[in-house]
Amino acid sequence: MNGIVSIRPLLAILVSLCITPLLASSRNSNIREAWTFFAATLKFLIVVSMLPVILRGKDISFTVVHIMPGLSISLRVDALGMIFAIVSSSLWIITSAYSIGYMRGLKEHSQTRYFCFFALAMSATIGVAFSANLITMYMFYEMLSFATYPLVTHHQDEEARISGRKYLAYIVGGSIGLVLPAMLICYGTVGSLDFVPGGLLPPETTRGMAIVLLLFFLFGFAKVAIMPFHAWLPAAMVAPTPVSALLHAVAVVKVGAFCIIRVITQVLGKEILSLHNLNLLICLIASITILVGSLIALSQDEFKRRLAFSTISQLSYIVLGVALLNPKAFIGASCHIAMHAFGKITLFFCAGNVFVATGIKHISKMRGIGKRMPITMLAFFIGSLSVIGLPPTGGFFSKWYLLLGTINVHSDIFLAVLLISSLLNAAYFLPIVYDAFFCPEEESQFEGGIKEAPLWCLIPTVLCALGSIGLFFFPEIFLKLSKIALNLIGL
Amino acid sequence: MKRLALIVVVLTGILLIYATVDFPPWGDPNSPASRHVSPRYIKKSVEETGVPNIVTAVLADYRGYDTMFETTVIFGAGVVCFFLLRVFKRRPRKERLYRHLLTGLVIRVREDMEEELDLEEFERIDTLWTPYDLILKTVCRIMIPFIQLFALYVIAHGHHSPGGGFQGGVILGASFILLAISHDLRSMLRRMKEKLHAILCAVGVMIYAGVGAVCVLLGFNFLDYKALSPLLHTTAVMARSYGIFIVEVGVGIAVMATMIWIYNNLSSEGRYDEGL
Amino acid sequence: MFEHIIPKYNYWIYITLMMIGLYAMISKNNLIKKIIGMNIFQTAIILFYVSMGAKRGATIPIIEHSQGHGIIDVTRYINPLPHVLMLTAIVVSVATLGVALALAVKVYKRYGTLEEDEILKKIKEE
Amino acid sequence: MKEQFPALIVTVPLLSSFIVSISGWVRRSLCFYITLSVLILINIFSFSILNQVICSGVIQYRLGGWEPPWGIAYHIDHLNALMLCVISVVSLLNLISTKKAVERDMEEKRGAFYTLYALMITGLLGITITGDAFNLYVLLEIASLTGYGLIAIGEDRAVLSSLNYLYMGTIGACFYLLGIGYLYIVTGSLNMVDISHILPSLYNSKAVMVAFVICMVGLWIKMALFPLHGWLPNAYTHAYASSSSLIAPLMTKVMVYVMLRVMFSIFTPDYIFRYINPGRMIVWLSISAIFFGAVMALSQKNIKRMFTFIIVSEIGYMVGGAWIGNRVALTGCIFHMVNDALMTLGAFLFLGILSHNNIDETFDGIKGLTKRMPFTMGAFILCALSFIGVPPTSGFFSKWYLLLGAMDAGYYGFMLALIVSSLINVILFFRIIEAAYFYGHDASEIREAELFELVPLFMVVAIILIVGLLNAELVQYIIDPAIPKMII
Repeated sequence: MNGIVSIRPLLAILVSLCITPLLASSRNSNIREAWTFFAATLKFLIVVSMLPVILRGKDISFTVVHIMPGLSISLRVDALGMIFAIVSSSLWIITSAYSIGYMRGLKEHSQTRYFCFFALAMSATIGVAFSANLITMYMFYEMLSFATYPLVTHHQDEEARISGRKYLAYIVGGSIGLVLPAMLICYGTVGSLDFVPGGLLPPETTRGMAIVLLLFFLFGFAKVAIMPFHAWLPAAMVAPTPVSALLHAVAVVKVGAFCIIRVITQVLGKEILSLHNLNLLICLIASITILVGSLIALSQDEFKRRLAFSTISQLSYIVLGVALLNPKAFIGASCHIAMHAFGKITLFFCAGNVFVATGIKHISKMRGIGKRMPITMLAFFIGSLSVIGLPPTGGFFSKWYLLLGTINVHSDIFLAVLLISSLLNAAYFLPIVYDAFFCPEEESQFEGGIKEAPLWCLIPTVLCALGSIGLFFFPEIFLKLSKIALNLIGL
Repeated sequence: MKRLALIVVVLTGILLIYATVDFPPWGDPNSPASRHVSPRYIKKSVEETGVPNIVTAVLADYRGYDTMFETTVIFGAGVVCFFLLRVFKRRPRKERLYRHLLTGLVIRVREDMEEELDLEEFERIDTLWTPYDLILKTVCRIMIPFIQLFALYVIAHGHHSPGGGFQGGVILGASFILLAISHDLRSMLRRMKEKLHAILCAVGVMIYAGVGAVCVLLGFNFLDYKALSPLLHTTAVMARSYGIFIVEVGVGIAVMATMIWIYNNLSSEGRYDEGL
Repeated sequence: MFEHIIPKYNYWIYITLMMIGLYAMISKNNLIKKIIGMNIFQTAIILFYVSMGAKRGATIPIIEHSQGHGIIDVTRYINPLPHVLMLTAIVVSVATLGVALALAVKVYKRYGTLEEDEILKKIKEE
Repeated sequence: MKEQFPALIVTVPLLSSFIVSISGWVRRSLCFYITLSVLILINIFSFSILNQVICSGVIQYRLGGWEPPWGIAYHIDHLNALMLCVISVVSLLNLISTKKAVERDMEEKRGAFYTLYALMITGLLGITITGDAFNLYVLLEIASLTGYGLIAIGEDRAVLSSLNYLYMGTIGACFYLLGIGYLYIVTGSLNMVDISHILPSLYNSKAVMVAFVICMVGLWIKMALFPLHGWLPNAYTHAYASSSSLIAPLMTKVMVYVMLRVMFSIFTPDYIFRYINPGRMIVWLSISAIFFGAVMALSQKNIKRMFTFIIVSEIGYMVGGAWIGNRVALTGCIFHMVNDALMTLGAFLFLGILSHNNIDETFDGIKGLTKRMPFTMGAFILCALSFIGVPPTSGFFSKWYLLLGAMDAGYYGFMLALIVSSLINVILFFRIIEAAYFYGHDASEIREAELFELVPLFMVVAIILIVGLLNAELVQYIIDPAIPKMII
């Protein structure tokens, strides 16, 4: 493994960790948000500064501390982690801009706490992206779970409390109850938890153990919201919209997907899966989630809940893509992390804009809103195109590669699944847009006086929308990274 | 509960009995206990410590460290009793009795009158007062000095005969308690103030531990009395014997003081006003 | 059978005594009776230790001056070590007794009774 | 001077206790400062002893200069040294944190309190350091007697629970003494090392077996293992915070230490694991202890009482780890002894802060605490994460070792118990955190705790994190050498 040792990954994590005291201590809100921006940009720059090395096919590694024989808290930046890191760190900047607008627009209480834990959550996310073995990943995963709890329950009312419980019950329950034993079994059998290209476990692992491990990991990393472990995600929508946007469209859920990718490709490994053809099992679970998620999304009237269920189904695209164990599909999956992130965050921002401007949460009350908030709804249109996977948006590429992958492995079922769910996506997004713009004037539930959302909210939304268009024309960076990742992992 | 207790007890008993099969019979002179460690004590104690009473030698020298903590246990018990029971609020009793010494007539003073009246022909007596018993008081008065003398003898003669700090200390303490019982708590406290016996109690143990500390300061191990020989200008063996004596005195003081302390706290429920 | 009992009757005695104490501690309802049981229990252990130190035909472990510094016949003196240990154990049991009595006095001052069940009833009422 | 530290570490607090009790009669305000300085001294001693042990192996010390089987001798290996450090650190932090509370709770009796405090530390240190079976008993009694006193001074129910503790404790100690007597009658020695040398010739003696059983039962009573735990919850709940935060972290852990000492230094591992092998039974006992403790903790309204049951289940962890009997599990057991002392200290310091600020220790009492005292709650939450077992807190790693050991030995029930109890811990602690975090808007005049209370709490948290991150060194240099060679 041709790698270089550098402390930069650790710095990337520590930036937002060290910023929290400053945030907590800063009296004035402007100073506080200045710090946030500073941290976000710095983090982004550090991440980007590692990009050239990665593109050269090397990787950056750094060991923090050895825990016990064959086990250490250590970081490694490779192409796959890089994709995730770039996405989340770049989107943090935009989101912090958005949160300023949102929180101020709604005059939320205890914003300082909000920004502090947001920063913590971000460092945990980057930590997961850069972790070099299971235990480090587990550590940051738990850190993320606990750091996001106060964000999810930000409103501190009864509803927030109940959904907070649900959130912890699923995520912490999964990680302690399932992932921990699975890690123990791995460590007990192999004596190490490092990510190894082609799989950590020896090929002679018995079928039974492989199945047990697989299921433990798949359901244990509940952040990926594979059914039936998905119920926390709609519940977590009580959080303020920026939280839902960044965390529950990008950071947290993608952390789950990312963990699954790591586990499938670098812990269980291709041989074992294809030997006992467990990958079909994963694909099956994933496709069920995809279809059911989309169907439920159709029936949701509350805006954010619909987005949540769409997220659930989209996440399973990634799982499915990886589980196909096919180069094209893998590229599609790893690109989907980025593409879907941009698309989905746009949608969430739009939902937030609508809420800030009008206080409306339900789709049925949004007829004719397009005339009042044209920019937002335009952005929404672009975002939904990207999620559906139509040009001219980045979502097209990821879905294209996924489809190619399914064709390469000659599995018509999964091809069908993808296509059907795309239709469903269209079915639950485009009507909103249609009603927003083309509903007759007399049906519109809006009189004059409703303005666009404040600029702080609007600009990030537009940026994200443009981002997902831009990814259509310049997808090279992510494609290149995922090809490199593919070579490293060697499917 | 009772049935459960019975079961537990019977089972434990059977377990313990079961083990006796491997025990040596009673009084067996070459049981392991008498063959392994103890013979050395019997053989060497005189020449190593100069104390004919082997028990004293082992107690205060070979296993002196145990004995130090054993004294500390007593001290601790005293402190605990004080800590739990002592009440400092000087609330006078509801009624106090005073007896006229000459006529023997008793006057009762109600609560509302705060200060103790001290007329020289009156004496304070307990509320649960048994009729004035001349013989008992006098006999105790006469006996107490002899008891204390005997106690000092027991302490001092622990080297050559059964006895030592604990036994002597207990007797000494008992003499004071006898005073408290035969007369009353106040007349005992007049001779041995609370502060005094509380401090004595600590001092006694401190003598013991202090000797050990001195040994350390002189560059030997803790409680290694032969370190004292330069101080006492004697041989190492005699130094040990003297060291034993010093700690025995310390033990005596500590035990006496603690006995009194515990008795006072228990008998007066920590009010130090009227005893039993 | 009897060769296990007759020469070892001391152990049987101490075990019986000890079990009496233990039974009192577990089953008795009165706090003072429990304390008494505790003392019996500890005394039984003392008896056990002391009896293990005995030697048939030996005397108390004090060297006579007559044959003080000569060669000493071990079998003439009983084993001193158990006596030393038991001196400690006695003191410990006395100390425990003192503390237990202090606690009992305090309990009595607080609840006005020493019967455990009555105390618990009082606590429930409060 | 260095070679005298083993004696000084016990006798300095002893002497100090006398001085304190005298100064309690002369100048009461001095007591605290004397105790403080002595405890600082003890920390120096204990860490330098640990250092000596690490550098130059086992330390021998002969009290009174008599050679072992006849005199009393210390035989200090890594395990003793480690426990010494734990005890001294815990006692120091607790002393600082409870200063004001003591002044408020027992103004005239402060002298007596600090005397007992010093005596208790003496007893615990002595238990930990001694190499003589009978000496251990005496020191055990010192620690217990002072413990009864310190507990009984609490709220009015405290006296009764302390009396029950006294009954149970006395039975336990007497059983231990009896066991030692059984050993003495067949081996004729009281020195641990000496006994362990004589024992192999007596493996098939019934007396030795019974002695072992009695010792274990006695110690289990003292450490409140599940069926014998009855005294613990009441005693710890009703005591004042200033005493319970000393006793709760240390007493039970020291008893676990004594159990390890008896298992490995008196009865050889060869005897307990090869000859009579009660391991499986005892591990099942500990599993039931874990479940029982966790379930009972769930059903508590009072937070302090909840913690006492958590202690019961943690005892289950350690006993189980000790009796699984492979190296990894033992590492976990010893490591968890350290962690549990620290975590429990953290939790009880938190409770102490609550009671000192007149917040009652119920779920209603702590409403809105995250807003009122954010630092205290933050520290407490970190402790809670360690209880739950989240990396990088030290709680995770000890649990990891225990789980690993259980898996190697095939005790899947024990693994299950550990994981389930961790999940229950999540519930327990998030109930507290929820109560403190939600409904935080009712204006109340609670202020953030004062510095002398916060600093110890944060030091505990810092130690937990540091131990967690540096556990490789801890295990490699201290814990691993502490485990007998013959255990694989």
